[in-house]
Amino acid sequence: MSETLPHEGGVILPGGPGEAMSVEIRDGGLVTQEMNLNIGPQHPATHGVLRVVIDLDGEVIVRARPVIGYMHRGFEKLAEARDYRQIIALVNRHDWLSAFCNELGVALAVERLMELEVPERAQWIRVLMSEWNRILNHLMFIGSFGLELGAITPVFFSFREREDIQSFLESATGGRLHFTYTRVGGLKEDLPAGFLDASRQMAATMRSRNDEYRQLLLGNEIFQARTKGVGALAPDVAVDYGVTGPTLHATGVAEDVRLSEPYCVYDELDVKVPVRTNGDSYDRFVVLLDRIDASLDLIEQVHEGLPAGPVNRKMPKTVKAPEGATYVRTENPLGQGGYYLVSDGGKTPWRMRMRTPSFSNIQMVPELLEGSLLSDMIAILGSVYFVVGDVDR
Amino acid sequence: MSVPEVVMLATGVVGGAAALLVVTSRNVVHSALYLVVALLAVAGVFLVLGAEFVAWAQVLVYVGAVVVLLLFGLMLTRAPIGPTGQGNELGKAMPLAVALAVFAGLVALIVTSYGGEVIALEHVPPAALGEVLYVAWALPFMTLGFLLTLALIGAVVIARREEGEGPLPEPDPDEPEAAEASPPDSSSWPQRQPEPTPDEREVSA
Amino acid sequence: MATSVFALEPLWLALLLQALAALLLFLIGAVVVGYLEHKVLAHMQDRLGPMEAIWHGIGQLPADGLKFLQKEDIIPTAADRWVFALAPAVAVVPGVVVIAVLPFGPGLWLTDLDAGIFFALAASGVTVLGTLMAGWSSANKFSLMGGLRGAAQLISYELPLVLAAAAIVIQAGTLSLPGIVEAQHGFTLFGVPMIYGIPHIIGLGLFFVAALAELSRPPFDMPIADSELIAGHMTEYTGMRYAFFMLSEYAGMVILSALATVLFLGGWYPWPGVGLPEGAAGMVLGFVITFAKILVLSAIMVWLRATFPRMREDQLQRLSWSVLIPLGLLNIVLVATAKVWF
Amino acid sequence: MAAVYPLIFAALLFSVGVYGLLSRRHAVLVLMSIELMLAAVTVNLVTFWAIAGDALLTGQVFALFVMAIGAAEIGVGLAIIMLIYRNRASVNIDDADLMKY
Repeated sequence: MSETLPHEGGVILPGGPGEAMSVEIRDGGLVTQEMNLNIGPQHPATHGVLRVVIDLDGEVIVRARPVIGYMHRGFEKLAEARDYRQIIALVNRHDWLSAFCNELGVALAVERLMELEVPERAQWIRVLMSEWNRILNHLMFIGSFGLELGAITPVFFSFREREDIQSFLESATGGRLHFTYTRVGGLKEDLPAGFLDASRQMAATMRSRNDEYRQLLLGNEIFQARTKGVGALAPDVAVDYGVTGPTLHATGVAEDVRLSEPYCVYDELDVKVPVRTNGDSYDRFVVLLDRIDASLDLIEQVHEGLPAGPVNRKMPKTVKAPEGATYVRTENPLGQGGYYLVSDGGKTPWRMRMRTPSFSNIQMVPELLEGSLLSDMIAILGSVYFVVGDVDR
Repeated sequence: MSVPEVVMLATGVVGGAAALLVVTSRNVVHSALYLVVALLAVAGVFLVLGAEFVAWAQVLVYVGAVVVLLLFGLMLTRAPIGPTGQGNELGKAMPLAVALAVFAGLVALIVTSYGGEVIALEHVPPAALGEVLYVAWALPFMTLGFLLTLALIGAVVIARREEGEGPLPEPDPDEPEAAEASPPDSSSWPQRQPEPTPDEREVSA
Repeated sequence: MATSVFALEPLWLALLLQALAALLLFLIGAVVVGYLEHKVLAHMQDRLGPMEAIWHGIGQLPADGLKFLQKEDIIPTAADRWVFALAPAVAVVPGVVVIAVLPFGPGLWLTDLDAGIFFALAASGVTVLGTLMAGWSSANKFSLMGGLRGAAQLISYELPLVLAAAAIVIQAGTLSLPGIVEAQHGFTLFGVPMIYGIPHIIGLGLFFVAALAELSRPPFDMPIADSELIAGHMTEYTGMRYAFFMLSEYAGMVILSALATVLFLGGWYPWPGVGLPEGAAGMVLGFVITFAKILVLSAIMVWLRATFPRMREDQLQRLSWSVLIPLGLLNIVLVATAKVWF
Repeated sequence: MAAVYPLIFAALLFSVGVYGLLSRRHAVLVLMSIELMLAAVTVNLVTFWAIAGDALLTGQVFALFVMAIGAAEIGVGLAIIMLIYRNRASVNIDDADLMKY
């Protein structure tokens, strides 16, 4: 029972033509004035082209709807026209911050269909690269989260580390962002001389730098006031929405593919999954920092246990997966990535379906936003880690 | 004409024009902005008359606070701030006649009573004003402070929407979302729903 | 009334010179503090900042100014043209006016008002009108919210600012800014010459925090929070009009730092009780000392920007009304008691 | 300086305030008109003080008092307008007539 009185000739009203604010009269003379606001697709806080349509009452968000698809590039369809080697170069582009983990997922899926045995050394190096990629990814989000809260310094520190890590990863892979280092049946080539030393050194540096980030932000009164209790996610809600990765771990659920369904050599390593219990922005951020430490532990274990040997199998000129279907889960930096690969025996997949963590994480956002303040929205969006390319694919 | 008279005339003309625009402008926000000019002109008149402290007080209280509050209220209520607001009809003959009569009467009175009066301008330093204000006028001054406090409390009480009081949204079966909407409060910055108490914050830390 | 170096005849010449000098000081102060922000922020963040424009990038801000001049002046179709165009001027003018009463050295002020500090605080409060006008007239929701936040913030932080200044006025017994400096020069704490900032440490803290909020500097930069409201009231502005807002922000830093210098740090004297030489040498030295103090305070503001995240709107209001204002009132009671006692 | 200038200025402000009060129906505009009239009163107070030259500075002190009362009035007035607006979706003072019947 509500009638809307549009503004008489509301020309100058904020919102522009056709979007003039309306006054709503319900029974009992209720008046609510809600402001409809588009956050994005071109907004500095949405890293990319996510659009969130919110209805504001004062500064309180009444309704929030994420609108996705601005960055849809049709990767799943593209994959049907690429052979298995080309797909590797394709998939590390949908989530540009977890390039290696994505390509690893595809390679694992193809290898499982072909029932290939990958050389031991390649498996270990894959773990090493995955973990470095995870750290790269988390550094990005640590920096940008501070930036969104108005702390402009952390991002410069985290990008300094990203540069260093990318530099020595480049020596092995030839790429800084899109590594394209995995091949079906192994790796592109073995690690170059001096790589392990650089990796060891960087791991030590990174460990001390990680403490620096903690000091820079966690102890800050304002940072705590802005993040503690903000956007608290309940574990059951998180599970219902299929939220994975650091966002899930912050709620207290320790589901991690590296433990529950180990791939590569994760079953031989001591994988630690940092878990917090409150599920708020603060915990999500702390989990990120803790995960960097956990990744560094894994990297050091790889440094110790890396076996010698070949990193590649001899592969036929045309890679053809036998007819069938498989689904491979990997623990990507942002959560669980999955590849459902259906092959009709040809040299391209018949269908390749991706399950991307960002997509599931973003679905849950309205749940957190409704009833929160506009300023908190930034703290929430910045700590529900997603990459827009990974959402839209 | 002496310098004070020129300044006086200039501020008077500007202030009078601005005041006219305040009541005739079709846009309420423009009215408020013209009010700024009119009040600044009043401050200018005070300066010419030698009441320096009163002039700065006028700027601080009216321009810095009252008009900002007015504009804030205009924008916050999202009342018609466009050019066509409700109840902005103009051109009624009656108010004009009354106002003109008042003006004519006052001018006639002023000219007959003070036509030849000349003000000997003197500058009163704020210190002198302070001395009388805190000695001779101490009691009225304190009473005024009390009044201001009361007004502040009264304004807060009036504008505040208490829990359960006032127009709550009727649960609408067609619109389940409407029922969930918490009572909006646009006058003060509302608390978020799951606001943890300080104790809870401690625990979660 | 104290004399000024600009006490010239005829009157119009003196007024013109004063206006020009105020404008010049305004621009120089804004540019110097702007450069300081570029460089200090850069070095705190492990980078160099502007390096190309002349030596160590000192020509960067004038170059930016030239660039702003060439930019197209865009006024949105739905905007309220006059208010939109006037808003940057309204934001800038109070700053220029306040510069006129600030003492930058012995005798180095454009005019010495009896109610100098009162005037400075009153005039700097007008700046918010520019914010509100810009926010409302831009026909942009982000701008409107920025304007509203700015107004709410100013209304609540004007009070602690004035309360902190009032305590000093009680201590010094004068509203005149040069008068406060001179009174401070003769101030002793248990026989030791002391700047007001040390016994009035509460007032200094209050003044500094409230000044940050008045200027919308981090951590109180919600009105222009780039990650929330794009740039708040400045979202729709381009070119010179945008530059005006930036100028008024940097000049605001100069003004409030200068006020804090006068009120708490002893003005142009290196330390109370330590005099300056007579004549031109004293003037130059006094100017250098004042400006050094201003730059130190501005650098602290920049430092805070590099360190703190942004507060939330409700936290800001709570801080003002339930911490700063009671503290300010308590401070006045303490100062008045001490003043009567000793 | 002739005393009529500020007095006529005050008379002008007051009449304009009267006109606004009577002709406009927007509640905030009515408040603004009242502010104009109060400003006229303060101008008068200060002018008469300047004419009479009172040792207690009565005119100036009363001008300050009027200012404080004006500020209090705006605070309470705006609060009432907000409440009316929230309940009736209108800032037209003719709509706030519930007590009349």
